[in-house]
Amino acid sequence: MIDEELVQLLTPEGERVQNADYESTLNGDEIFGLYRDMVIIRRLCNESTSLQRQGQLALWAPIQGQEAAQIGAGRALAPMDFTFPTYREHGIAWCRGVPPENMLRLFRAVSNGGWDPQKYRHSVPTVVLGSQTLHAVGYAMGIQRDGAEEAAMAFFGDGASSQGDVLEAFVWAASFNAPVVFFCQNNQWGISTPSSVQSKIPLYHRAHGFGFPGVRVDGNDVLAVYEVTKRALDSARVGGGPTLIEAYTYRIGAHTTSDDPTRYRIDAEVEVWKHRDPVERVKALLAREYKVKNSDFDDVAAEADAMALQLRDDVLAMSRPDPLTMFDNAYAAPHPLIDEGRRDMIDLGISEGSL
Amino acid sequence: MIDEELVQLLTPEGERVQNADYESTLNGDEIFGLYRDMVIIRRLCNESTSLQRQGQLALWAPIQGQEAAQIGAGRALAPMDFTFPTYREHGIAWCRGVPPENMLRLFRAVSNGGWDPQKYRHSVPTVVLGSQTLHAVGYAMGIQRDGAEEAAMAFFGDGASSQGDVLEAFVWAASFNAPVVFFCQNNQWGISTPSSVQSKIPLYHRAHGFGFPGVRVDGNDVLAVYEVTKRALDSARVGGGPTLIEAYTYRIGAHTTSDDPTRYRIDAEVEVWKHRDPVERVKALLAREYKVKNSDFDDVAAEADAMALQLRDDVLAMSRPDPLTMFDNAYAAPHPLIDEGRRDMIDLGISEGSL
Amino acid sequence: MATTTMTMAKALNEGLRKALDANPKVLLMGEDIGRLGGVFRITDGLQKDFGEDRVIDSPLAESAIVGTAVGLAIRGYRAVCEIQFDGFVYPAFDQIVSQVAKLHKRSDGAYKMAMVIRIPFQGGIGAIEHHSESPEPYFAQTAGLRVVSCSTPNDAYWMIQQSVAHDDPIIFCEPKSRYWEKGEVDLEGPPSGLFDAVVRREGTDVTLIGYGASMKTALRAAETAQAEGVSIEVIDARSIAPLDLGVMAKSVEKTGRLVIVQESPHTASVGSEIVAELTQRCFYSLRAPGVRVSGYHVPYPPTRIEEDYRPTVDRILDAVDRVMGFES
Amino acid sequence: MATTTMTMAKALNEGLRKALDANPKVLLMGEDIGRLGGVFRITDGLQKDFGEDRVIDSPLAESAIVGTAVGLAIRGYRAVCEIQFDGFVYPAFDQIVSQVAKLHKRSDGAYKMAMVIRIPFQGGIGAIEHHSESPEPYFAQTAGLRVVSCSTPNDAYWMIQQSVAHDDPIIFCEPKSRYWEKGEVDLEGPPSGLFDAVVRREGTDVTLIGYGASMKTALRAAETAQAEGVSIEVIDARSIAPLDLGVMAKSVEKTGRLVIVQESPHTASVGSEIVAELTQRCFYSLRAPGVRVSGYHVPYPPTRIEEDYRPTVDRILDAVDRVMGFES
Ligand SMILES: Cc1ncc(C[n+]2csc(CCOP(=O)(O)OP(=O)(O)O)c2C)c(N)n1
Ligand SMILES: Cc1ncc(C[n+]2csc(CCOP(=O)(O)OP(=O)(O)O)c2C)c(N)n1
Ligand SMILES: [Mg+2]
Ligand SMILES: [Mg+2]
Repeated sequence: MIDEELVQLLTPEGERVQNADYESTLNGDEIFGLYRDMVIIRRLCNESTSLQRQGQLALWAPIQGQEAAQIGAGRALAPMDFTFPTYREHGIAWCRGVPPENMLRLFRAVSNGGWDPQKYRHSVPTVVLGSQTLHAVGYAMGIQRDGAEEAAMAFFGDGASSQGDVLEAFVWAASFNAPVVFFCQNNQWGISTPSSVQSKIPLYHRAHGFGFPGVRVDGNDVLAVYEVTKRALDSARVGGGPTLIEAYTYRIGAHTTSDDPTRYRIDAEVEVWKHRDPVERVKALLAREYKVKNSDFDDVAAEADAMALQLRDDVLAMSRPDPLTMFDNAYAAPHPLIDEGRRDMIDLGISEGSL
Repeated sequence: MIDEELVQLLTPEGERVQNADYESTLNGDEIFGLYRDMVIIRRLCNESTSLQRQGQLALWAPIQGQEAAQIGAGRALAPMDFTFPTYREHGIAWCRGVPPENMLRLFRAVSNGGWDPQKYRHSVPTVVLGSQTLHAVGYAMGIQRDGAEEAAMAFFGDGASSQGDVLEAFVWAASFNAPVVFFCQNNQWGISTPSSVQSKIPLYHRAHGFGFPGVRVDGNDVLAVYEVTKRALDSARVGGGPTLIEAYTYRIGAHTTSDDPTRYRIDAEVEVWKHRDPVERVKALLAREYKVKNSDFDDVAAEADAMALQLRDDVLAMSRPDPLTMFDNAYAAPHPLIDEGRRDMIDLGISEGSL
Repeated sequence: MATTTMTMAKALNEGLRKALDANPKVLLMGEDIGRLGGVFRITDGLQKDFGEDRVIDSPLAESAIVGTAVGLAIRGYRAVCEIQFDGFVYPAFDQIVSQVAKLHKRSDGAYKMAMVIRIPFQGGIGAIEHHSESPEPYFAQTAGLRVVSCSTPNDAYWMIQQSVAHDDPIIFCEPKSRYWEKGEVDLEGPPSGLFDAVVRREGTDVTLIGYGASMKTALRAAETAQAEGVSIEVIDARSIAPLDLGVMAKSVEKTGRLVIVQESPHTASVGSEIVAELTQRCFYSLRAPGVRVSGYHVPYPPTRIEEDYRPTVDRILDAVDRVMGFES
Repeated sequence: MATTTMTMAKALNEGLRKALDANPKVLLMGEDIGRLGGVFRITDGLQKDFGEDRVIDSPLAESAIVGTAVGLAIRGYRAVCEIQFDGFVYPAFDQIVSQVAKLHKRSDGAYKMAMVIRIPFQGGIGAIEHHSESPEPYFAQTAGLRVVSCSTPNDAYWMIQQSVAHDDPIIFCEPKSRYWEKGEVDLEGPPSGLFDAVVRREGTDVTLIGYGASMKTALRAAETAQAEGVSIEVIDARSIAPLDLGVMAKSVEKTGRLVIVQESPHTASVGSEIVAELTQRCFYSLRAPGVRVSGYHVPYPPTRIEEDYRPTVDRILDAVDRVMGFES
């Protein structure tokens, strides 16, 4: 991990690194806050994996290994910013205040979304890879027209970086100097496809060819991710235009619970990355530099456990929606085929709902 | 035109320029050959514009100003290379040996193509911007699989450079190290849209972000275009991978005969570029350095006039196709709806053709 | 009734001007729509009057035009996207089908996907390939979208305003071959609801349904038929999805015969839908099966022969003969 | 007859293996199809046996998968493209509709667009959004394409080979919910032509037509109806475009009643086409209007309620009741 290009403020052992361009601005409490976020989101993620194994979720997309990338980015956001996630941004959703049970509605297959995106200023999950990057640019164009000091942020993966939509989003962001930050989590895999299939050179270089800054940050270093993201957002909000951030990290788990990564990658690679664990790294810093006590760490673990229990209860309580709800919100205004469908379903006795 | 980035071997006045990376390898006869090509293609283009004005063509897309870009690139190709044009590559088609009357079949609206693309190794015109760049990459993947020393070349404009397909073509070309050359004629306009809307920085930089070389060449300097293209093709053929060439030039005429450029650009700009005329530039060189006589230039002009007359005759002789031909080649194999359509048309007495 | 005469192009231009005036959140976006006023001049003068921030000359990428319109919609804007020609809407197909059509649902109603995607469609202008297509069946099939088409300047003027004001995403199909034809525009109020079919000519023997550029051909066919003693009722569908089947069924119940005219190929087309629905609703009234007069099942041909691809008066009359003579 | 039992997934895998063996110009291309064998393992083991040059793990971009397949076709290769799920085919829509479908015509026959675009389609696997769609109506509408679907392992094995050998581009729709169901495969010869519809069950009262995953539901409905005294003839369309209308019309002439089952919404669908065509061909035989049992006109719902979106045995039987009871 000795990489000239990589912005790093913390070694895998949790020791400070000096960087000419970035320095950490966070105090001990704030860093402890990031640690807490990461522990909680990891715990919730593991609970979700169990829930899936137990047949309570249709699918789960784990984020183990990417907690620093997501929490660092998520905490750098200001309340009025607006974020555009994929299906894997549970850490960002957490930072935006989305209730964990809302995040799981998609995976329990009771909703195609799950939360109120306007309320949390965090868009619905986007499954068609790359689409959301254009939404973020359009939203940012709206910010410009409103004269607001806000930014949009789009998340996507190394795999999605090959999609035309993402690249068109770069063209547009540059053309309109839009207040948008592109946050690419290069977790080195797109299902079974290594990121080297998408690009032979580091992905952040893409931005330069479109005329805006790109930066590669150690995605397992929450302090570095926080500072790099904050700088990019600050710049976007005051007319500095777009930035592409490549958070260089690793997907420790499977692509989703449907996936079997042993078919395409070797354990040794995973082991190497386990030693770069983002949570342990900041924990080591907190223990050494800020003398955080074991009991404080234990408290966080207990809090996370309690939340996981709560999540489990909430998930189990999510029942099958009334089939008639499929007609809700298909359109904003009345539509004859919606009325016809509702009538048909009631006539068939599928739902007892009324028109 | 003092641009550090621009490869130039000839000033607008036709004086030699030394370039550290490229030198001209052509002798006087060869340069005269390029001159002849440019004069002929300009003459044919002007004839086509007249034909359109006289109602003999549905449309025409002029290339005035871009002759050096097209002839330089077209003559750098080897016979076995395969080219993928837009609707404006008349100069390339000429170099590939496509008969001029074939080029006009599209514009007389008697064909959606016009020539046999396999025979001339020059693909059919592509109107949906950018699509052909992916075809070129796919073709290049075929070259690789055949183990052939050949290259594919894709042409597109500054406007098309914003299309997802073009950018995905860059991703793929880099990923497969495909023997393909991307040749972007930046004529500074996409209909009414200046190229600055597509990119704030020179377009050739795009390639760097995808991990392959990009080079900007003076598109009005046929010697420079020739050398830059030749180098890129040579490299591609022996496993050197893709190159993006940005030929920096100018569309002197209207976008097409349907367009009115006075609505969106100022005459002064056009005048500046008229002084950078690609034909005059090489003519000056030939006269000064190679002592080419006026009578030789006159001979070329006469030859071009004769070809223009021939083209006119050929176009006027192109008659309306039998409507039944619309069913030909819609499918390669028999299809019931094609049979039904043919039958219908014959029953209606629209065509006397037989089934 | 304050009426004035103008071309459909001008009517669209005036309608867009009214929409921009009425709501500061309305934006226009597309290739060459600003300085140039669009290749058909539909947005002529609007950038000058409303500024570059509201009438946006975009980079050249249709997926991005629609995809950024989605983001603008999330922010509360209403974008009217111009697709330069029918054949260039397909790069945006994914954004239209998977995002525009589905985000109101996916967000449980939190996002309004209020936007209009204007598409100059159908043939008849002697253009090169990809400039004469009829993509409306694709959008009609897609749940979450609405598809409308204007056939007169009056409808153009009002339907574009109604579409911009509507909260669902609307694919607005403009019959480009009719842009330069003039008609009366009533400036005082819309002629009908955005999703209403209207009877353009009353008749008793055959119901002839079409939309867009086909309406003129249909009306001409009706005139010719009249001379031959066949009375055709001509209906302008106006709304392609949803279809105003009530108006159509009422007519078929009266005439007992149905012909549909459209420029797209017939397979899985809007015409197929009309036949299927009206056969169900008017089974006992129909004296002959509904017949579709469509483009042939081939890529749009070179335009020297396009008039033999597009439904002609002759082909419509042939279909009328077939439904009239069916019982015999 | 040398038959063996296998799943549809295995049958496709074996069929592709045969195609790769038969012609060195055949290539497979798609996301995760190599090392992983595809998310459904349809290409399992093929990269190992045929190499990375013939079974290509592609970068993640569908437009490029199809667009480069076009270039490969021009060079004489035959690419079989895997689209990972139905909902991800739309980024490639432009290449499919404007290039794949039209290049044979545009090149006056000089280019063969021999390629297969494999799409695991329809719902029923409890997946998240975009993994359960039915995009076949879009492709059926498009002149220049052919669309087929297999519903049994035997058809899967043969139809994929026939498709690869065919000179026109083929959209190959695989009913993903049936991948793991077993059936007999006759290794000696294809059961029928690629574009033939087949009668899966004979009957006298109602003709029930479907394709893909709907066939199993249709056959179950026929069984249940039998118990209630209604005899249903079940037809597997197999070829969605072109439709084998001869086989269908023959059945409707016998039964006088028509029900179609499909998972797509009904507007401008394959079902609409079948109704429109058969109404025309069998007008005097039809004792009731053809009825479509389709997905509802909404974005595919969360899959906890997908079985109420997809046509069920109950909904089919309800439609059967309607056509049976129509005269009364
Ligand atoms: C347009 C599109 N094509 C294919 C897929 C199927 N798919 C889902 S996730 C995935 C890999 C994505 O990789 P990456 O972008 O690196 O994100 P990660 O899963 O690693 O977070 C693929 C191919 C999809 N969702 N959308
Ligand atoms: C996908 C697509 N969108 C829009 C168009 C309409 N159109 C034709 S040419 C053109 C401008 C192209 O500009 P550029 O790529 O610079 O090429 P040039 O015409 O300058 O040679 C546009 C917008 C098209 N042909 N294809
Ligand atoms: Mg990844
Ligand atoms: Mg240009």
